[in-house]
Amino acid sequence: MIIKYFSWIKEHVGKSEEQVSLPSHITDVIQLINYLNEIDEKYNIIFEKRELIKIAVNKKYSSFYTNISDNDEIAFFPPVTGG
Amino acid sequence: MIIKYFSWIKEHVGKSEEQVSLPSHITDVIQLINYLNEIDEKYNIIFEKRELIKIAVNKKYSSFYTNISDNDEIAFFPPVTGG
Amino acid sequence: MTNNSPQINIKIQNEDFDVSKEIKILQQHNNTGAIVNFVGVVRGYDEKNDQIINSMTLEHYPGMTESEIEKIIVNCFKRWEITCVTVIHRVGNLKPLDQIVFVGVSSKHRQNAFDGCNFIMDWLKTKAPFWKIEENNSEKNWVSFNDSDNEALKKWEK
Amino acid sequence: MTNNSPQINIKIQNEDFDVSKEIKILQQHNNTGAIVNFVGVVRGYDEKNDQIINSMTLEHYPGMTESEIEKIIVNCFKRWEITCVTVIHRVGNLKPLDQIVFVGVSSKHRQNAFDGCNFIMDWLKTKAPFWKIEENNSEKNWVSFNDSDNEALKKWEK
Repeated sequence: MIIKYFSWIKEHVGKSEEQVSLPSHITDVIQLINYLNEIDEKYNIIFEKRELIKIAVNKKYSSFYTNISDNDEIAFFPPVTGG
Repeated sequence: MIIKYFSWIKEHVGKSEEQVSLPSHITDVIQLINYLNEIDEKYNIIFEKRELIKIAVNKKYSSFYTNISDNDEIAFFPPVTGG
Repeated sequence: MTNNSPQINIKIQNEDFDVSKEIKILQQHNNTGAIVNFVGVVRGYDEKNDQIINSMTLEHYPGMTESEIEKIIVNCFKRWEITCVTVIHRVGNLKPLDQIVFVGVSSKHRQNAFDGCNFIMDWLKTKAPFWKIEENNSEKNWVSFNDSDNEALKKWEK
Repeated sequence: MTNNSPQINIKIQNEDFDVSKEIKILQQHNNTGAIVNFVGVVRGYDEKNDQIINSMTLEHYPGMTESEIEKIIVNCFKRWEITCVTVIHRVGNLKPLDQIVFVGVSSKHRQNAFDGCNFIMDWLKTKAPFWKIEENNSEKNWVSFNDSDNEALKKWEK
């Protein structure tokens, strides 16, 4: 699975994307977030304000409860500021 | 007094403007219209649908009851179609 | 620009205009974030009379045109925070696809620019003394006023 | 053009754009009477943090950006009769007074073009995955989302 980070989330994680092998028991976004938080506390700072984080699965806006699999591309980013 | 005509009104009158010496008893636009109609019936066709005619006195939108004097510039035109 | 009062540019001309150039002028204020502009284009087809239009000729009332447009812009400034307005209206003979009118409004924030531009166009359509005659091969027709343009003004009543 | 379905042009690029050229493309339909376009400009002053901005850098999410903008445009077509839409958004480093975004909407009648352009800008502001970082001499600040942009969407609810 590819995980992408944008804006200040990218800076906190220290990379714009990473490859993660998804354990088979993880089936939705919220489980992925909890899993990342267990691996490394650098993710805590990002996900402690979960209500502010936007999620995309395969480049579509998604929710904490969107189902995911190892072939998916997940992205975490703050609210957008273009235009 | 200068009287100006625009659009199809200009075509009916046969000129874009004319100089008229205003008789002293004429003090507003409606009196001017009645006066013109008496002089020449070419004006009838224009003023028979008075509710469709727009009036300007000295380049400002005015009404049938706007006061006028011999120094004024009066214009008669149909509703505008620019833009 | 140090002058904080809104800038007004009004041009009545036969020549075409360059929208990019006009936008460069509108964006010269350091505080401008949004420019909304309207470009009117001569249509090649007259739906009302179901016929092709070969060309059109626009006449106007010099002096009154400029002052009516200026009144509209001043009213616009009373309702929204605007930095700059440019109105260019062409007169004379025009062909289908020609640009006919430009209304550009700049502001700090976009909704003011959208509303200001929309407001100016609606009032220009009903107050600025221009008249169009459409020409095809066989005849000339003075364009008649469109009642929907009076309807459009109702949204500014509140 | 004989094709009656609305045309969509979406470009994400670092280069500047020429509004006149984009409008020429939008006005190529014989049935287009009105083009409304929005040009966003980089402001030289950050009101929230009360400081000068020297430059800004925009990043985006390639692929998702284009598909989100396309969805917005398709929703726009469902609500209004539109002939053509062009959206250009710049990314990378930009300076104050630079053009940053262009949204151009053409239609037979002006109110559809005004509403369509306003609608696309409002949704682009809240959905298109772009992020700005503002740079001055001493620091860099990621721009934070503006709640007024969510407020702006309410006018499209009805």
